[in-house]
Amino acid sequence: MTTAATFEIEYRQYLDPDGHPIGKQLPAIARDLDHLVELYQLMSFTRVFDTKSIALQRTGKLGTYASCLGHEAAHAAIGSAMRPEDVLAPAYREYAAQFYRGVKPRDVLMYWGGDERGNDFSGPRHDFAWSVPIATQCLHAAGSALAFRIRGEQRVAVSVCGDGGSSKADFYAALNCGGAFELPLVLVVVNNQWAISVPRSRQTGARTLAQKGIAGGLHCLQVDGNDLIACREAMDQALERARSGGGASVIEMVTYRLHDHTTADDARRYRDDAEVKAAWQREPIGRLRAYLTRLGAWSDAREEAWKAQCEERVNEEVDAYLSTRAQPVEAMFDHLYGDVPLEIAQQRALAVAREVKHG
Amino acid sequence: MTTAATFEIEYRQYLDPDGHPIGKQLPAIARDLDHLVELYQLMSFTRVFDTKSIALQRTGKLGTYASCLGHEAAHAAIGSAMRPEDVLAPAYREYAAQFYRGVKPRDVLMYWGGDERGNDFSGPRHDFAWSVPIATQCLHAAGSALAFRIRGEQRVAVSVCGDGGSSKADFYAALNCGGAFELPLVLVVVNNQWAISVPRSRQTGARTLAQKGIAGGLHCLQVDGNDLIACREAMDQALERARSGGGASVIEMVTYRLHDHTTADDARRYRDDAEVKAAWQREPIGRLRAYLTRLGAWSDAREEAWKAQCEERVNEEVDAYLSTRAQPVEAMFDHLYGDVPLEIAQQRALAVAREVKHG
Amino acid sequence: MAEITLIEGVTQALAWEMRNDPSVVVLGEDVGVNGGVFRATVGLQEQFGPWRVIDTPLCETSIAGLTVGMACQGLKPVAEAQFEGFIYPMLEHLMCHAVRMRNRTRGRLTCPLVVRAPWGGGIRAPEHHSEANEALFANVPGLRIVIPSSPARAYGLLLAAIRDPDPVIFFEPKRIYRQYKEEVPDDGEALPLDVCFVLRDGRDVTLVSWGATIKETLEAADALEAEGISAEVIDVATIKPLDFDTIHESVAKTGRCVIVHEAPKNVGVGAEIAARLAEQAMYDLLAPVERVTGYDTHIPLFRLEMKYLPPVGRIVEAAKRTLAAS
Amino acid sequence: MAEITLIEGVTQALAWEMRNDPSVVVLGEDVGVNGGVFRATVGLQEQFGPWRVIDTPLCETSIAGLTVGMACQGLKPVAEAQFEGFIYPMLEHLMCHAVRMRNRTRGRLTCPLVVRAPWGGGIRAPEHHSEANEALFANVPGLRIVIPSSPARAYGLLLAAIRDPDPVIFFEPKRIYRQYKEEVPDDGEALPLDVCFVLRDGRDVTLVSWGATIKETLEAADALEAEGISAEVIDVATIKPLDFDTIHESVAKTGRCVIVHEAPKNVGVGAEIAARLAEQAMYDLLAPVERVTGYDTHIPLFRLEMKYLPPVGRIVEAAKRTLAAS
Ligand SMILES: Cc1ncc(C[n+]2csc(CCOP(=O)(O)OP(=O)(O)O)c2C)c(N)n1
Ligand SMILES: Cc1ncc(C[n+]2csc(CCOP(=O)(O)OP(=O)(O)O)c2C)c(N)n1
Ligand SMILES: [Mg+2]
Ligand SMILES: [Mg+2]
Repeated sequence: MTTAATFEIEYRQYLDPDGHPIGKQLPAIARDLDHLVELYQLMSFTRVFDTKSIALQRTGKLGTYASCLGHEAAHAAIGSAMRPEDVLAPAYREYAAQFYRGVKPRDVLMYWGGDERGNDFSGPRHDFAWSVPIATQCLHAAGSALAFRIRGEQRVAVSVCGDGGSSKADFYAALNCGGAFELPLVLVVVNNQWAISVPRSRQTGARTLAQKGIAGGLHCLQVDGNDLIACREAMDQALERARSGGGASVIEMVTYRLHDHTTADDARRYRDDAEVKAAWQREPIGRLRAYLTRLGAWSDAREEAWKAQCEERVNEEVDAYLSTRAQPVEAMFDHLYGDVPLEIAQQRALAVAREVKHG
Repeated sequence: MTTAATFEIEYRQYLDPDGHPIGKQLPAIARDLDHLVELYQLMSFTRVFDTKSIALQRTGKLGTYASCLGHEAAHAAIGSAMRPEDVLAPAYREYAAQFYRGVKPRDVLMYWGGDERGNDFSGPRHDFAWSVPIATQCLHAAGSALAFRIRGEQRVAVSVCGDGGSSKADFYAALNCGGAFELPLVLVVVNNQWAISVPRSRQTGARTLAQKGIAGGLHCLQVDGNDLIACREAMDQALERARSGGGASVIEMVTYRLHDHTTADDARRYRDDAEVKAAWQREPIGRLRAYLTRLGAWSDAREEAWKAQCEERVNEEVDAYLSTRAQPVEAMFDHLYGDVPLEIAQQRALAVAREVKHG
Repeated sequence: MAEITLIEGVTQALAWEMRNDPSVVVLGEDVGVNGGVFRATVGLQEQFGPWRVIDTPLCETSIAGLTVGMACQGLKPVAEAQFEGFIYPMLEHLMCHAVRMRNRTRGRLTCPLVVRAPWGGGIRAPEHHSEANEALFANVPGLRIVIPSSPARAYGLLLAAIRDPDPVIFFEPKRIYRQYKEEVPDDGEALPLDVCFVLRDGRDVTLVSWGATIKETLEAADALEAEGISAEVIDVATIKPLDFDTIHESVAKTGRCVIVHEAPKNVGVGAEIAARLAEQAMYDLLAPVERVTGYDTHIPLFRLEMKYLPPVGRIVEAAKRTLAAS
Repeated sequence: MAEITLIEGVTQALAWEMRNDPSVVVLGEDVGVNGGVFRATVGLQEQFGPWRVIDTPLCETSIAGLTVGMACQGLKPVAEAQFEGFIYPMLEHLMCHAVRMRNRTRGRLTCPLVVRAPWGGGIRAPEHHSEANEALFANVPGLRIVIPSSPARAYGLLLAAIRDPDPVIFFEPKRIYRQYKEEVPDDGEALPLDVCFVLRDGRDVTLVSWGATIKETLEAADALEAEGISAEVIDVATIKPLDFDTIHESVAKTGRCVIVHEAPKNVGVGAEIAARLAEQAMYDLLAPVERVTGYDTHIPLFRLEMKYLPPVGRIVEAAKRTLAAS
């Protein structure tokens, strides 16, 4: 018997659910308290935003909304580790990552509020739009990374998909390309245990989702997705590796979807309350807060002040969103083609005329 | 640092290129000389058929043809290890596997001769038709295996694709399903180093193609695809495992495409003669013949007699193919729908009338 | 006998056929415990177990390929695409295999499968959840396409689709999933897969539609009637193969035709109907054929989507133009 | 100036544009060292290197997804689908992303990409190598579809397709890849993407076609001329958006129209042309529109394929029917 190849999937976690360090060797980021506070603030701001968005949907002021409750550490790590010139190809709930990169909460609301202008977001103008067609964004990131290689740019493309998304052909295709072209690519699988009603166990026979990267010869790592420090270290290393020509990575961040899939879903139909309760014990924000508080970098007073600030900022964003009038009817046509074909110009004129007549 | 999972890809080879056993422990099949002779005969018959088919194409009597030169051990192992009630979902050049299962050489010729009746082949009526759309057959095998599980049948589905095919989304999708549903499924990757002009090295960053199975939690194995004994043992074990509820496997059989991709291809455009020459040193038929001859199970005299028999049988098949008249024009319509829609019946009548008038 | 909605018609048909034919299996994303994101498969997994109502991994390529494989090996799979906007990864298996299997094996293997998908706009859904892409499939030989527009037709046509020996795309107009209820006897009676439904007799103009816009089309007929114009309303329902004869007969009588659909106009299914009228009914026509359709742009996100979908007014105007022309 | 074939027109356009625009990259299976299975990209990798002429892994989903990603990040990728019959796995990326990117981001991101594919039957190719599936794309907003039928049009239209700021499907009629040569100056001059080509003036009947059947259509015009019938021949070439005006003008003059295409008839692109004539040219038509097309079945394997493709005789007969009708 000869061995053709061996592989090992590493798992990393630095903070236990109560925010106590595990082991002695914490990465440097664990000591950068200012930055950790910034990220803590990002995470808790995002949660305020999330709560508000759900409320807006419940009161008929927003369409279907995909909550990010419980994913904040994963998303904050992704967004904060990237450079502005890198490219993010998100799925549809990575708000913390996007906020860090400059997308405004009002953009997110616009999108779920049924207005294309949400995708014309502020900040990272080269970042991809939200990608509802599951895991397709993974290949867009791969294509971006290929563009960077072709042009010799020191940029990295990052995409995010879910545990369900990691079953989709596109995810596999992306990791295959990542390996074949040695791309500056980081594929993050945010494993929140559920794809709508389908549990992680039904998606695959693989023990970890990280190991899927072995199929393409990628670097693979599994981390505690509720541990900001582990997530961030993993991102830093994968980005650095990608940027310096070391190739593509798959990072599985193991977390939990604490909310329904979207506001259109009712998770009580398919999962136990007990499971959700248990998952709350591991959630990322309290954990980081405990760590920071213990080190004196955060306090109840700061918490209170920050929460108030968050409320205020979120309210501003909501107001901006709510006061944005719908696009005129011709908006349907105005960004369809760069060179407008005659028949589109004609249909546009007809639609405008009808609108004038019938409203 | 915690280890979440470890994996090992085994490589197996029992005969060296000269047909000498490697190591002491040969599998039982290595001692079943009658059966090995049968398989040797299958392989060499297939090569005679292959040579003849290429000649037919060159003389305008066959359309584009995909040679199996060099793949005979892999294909013979696949076909002979399966039970009749198992299902084979082939790609397009696994003739030896199909011949063993009862497909006739004339069926193969009909198909490449541009006649649908080739796919209405004799023998394994439930086997899938040739699959030109790369790797789609892998999912058809997975679907068959799922059907077997649903009905509680002790049957196994086997599909075969190439090194190129193992890049296609469908291959990954199939292995994902194989693991998720714990299917009685064997995915064989016949790695012949080339996908038309694209070398194995450009398809993926993975060290082995076998390791792709790790992505789905499958059993993975790499074997010398020019070693019938290694291929056959691998198939036997994977089939037995699948049949007894042990789940799905990926087997990579490492071989070499000794001919052009098809008769429409000219491999001199993209690969070195030297590489092909070297590969001829490892080809499967001579290797098995040497092994059998050394054990007294085969001889030059038998070889000569057998070759003559092969020529005769192949000529019969070719005659049968060449004397089959084209289908009538209405054949275009007669198998389109089970319940024939009016408009199809009308078009059929028109086509027949035109044929009568204009021929 | 209870009154049921269109989506309940779907559920009722699935349950009937699963009870009566053990080879019928349902598969898709969230079709099991969750009973489908629209609840079309609710209760089925409880009744028939997880091996007949199968939650698949999240991969439409897989669903399509598995479905083809299962169908070739003697099952009658009914696959769900969670939304028609996610059907694209299924195309290779449908186009290269499902619709050809019988033909390419001369009948040796067949693909008696159904792909169901909620279809169309108008429910304020997120991006990619509102497409009406029946035209994608309409040029493809070997396929049937069905779009029911009432609870009874959903029930009867889905039964027929499952029983049909060939692949059927079954699009469910989600906007009218729960629009109204009607009594639908659960008697296992299928409807024919190649006959249009004349929903309303009329003399002056023929209105042809399918799917959710049947609602607006019927309302337009009411509005026209109020003005003394008698409109015949035809629900095509079985988009492919097309029962042109029923449409032709009606147009021969009325001399005028307005085709209504929510998909874009250009090379939509409406084009085929208008083309056949141009070919076969030219001398019957008293006025040019009209198409009232979605615009040739993407259906907008929901703030504007009702401006995209053809409203009653556009249908009425078009009908009146056909009357003015002649 | 050398005379070149249609496929050499493709190669010449790719080379010109790659020389003049560093953002143009070519990718696909076997496009590199091998120069494409039909030799469309021959010599390009030598000239522009392996990072601008990229052999991809064997996965059309990947090719499409990479192409969308590259296009959004400032490149102008020209992807090859090795045959149109293998384009299906590209559909999700094309339909959900490429054709919508500009619209859904209000112009922030765009997809200036081309997907080329050898298209159509008649070369005795194996199964799945002979499809004519332009109708698959024709209902889709935001897309352009081009099918050239001469070396000069291949050159000029491919240049235009690459330069166009939006996604273009560029189908190459492989049956006439090497049918004849003509002089095509390598001057970088693009042709318009929205104008039909009038190949032959005529008075009595308008013959409309595209792709390889332009050959039979022109031959039919010759045959008709021999009988004293003057046929105008239009090569649509830019299938979407459709230049209906040119067709309409011609039919207004001739009063008769025969549409010829090799794809199946039902909801083919011919249906749209016939439908528009029914809507806009009803009073110009002296006879019903005729469509001469592939049958509504799969193109058979090659022993029968020439019985499937519309022959000259069918076109001539249809033209005569339009003359007899009026
Ligand atoms: C191609 C496609 N198929 C189906 C859907 C419907 N859908 C939306 S989200 C979702 C589950 C996604 O699960 P996962 O990838 O784990 O991400 P999560 O929502 O848990 O973050 C499904 C099936 C879709 N959006 N796209
Ligand atoms: C979906 C699809 N894309 C492209 C092709 C064209 N094609 C035919 S064979 C082939 C290469 C296949 O290589 P591999 O999988 O290694 O199998 P091999 O031919 O070497 O046995 C390609 C690209 C195809 N048949 N199907
Ligand atoms: Mg999930
Ligand atoms: Mg190969």
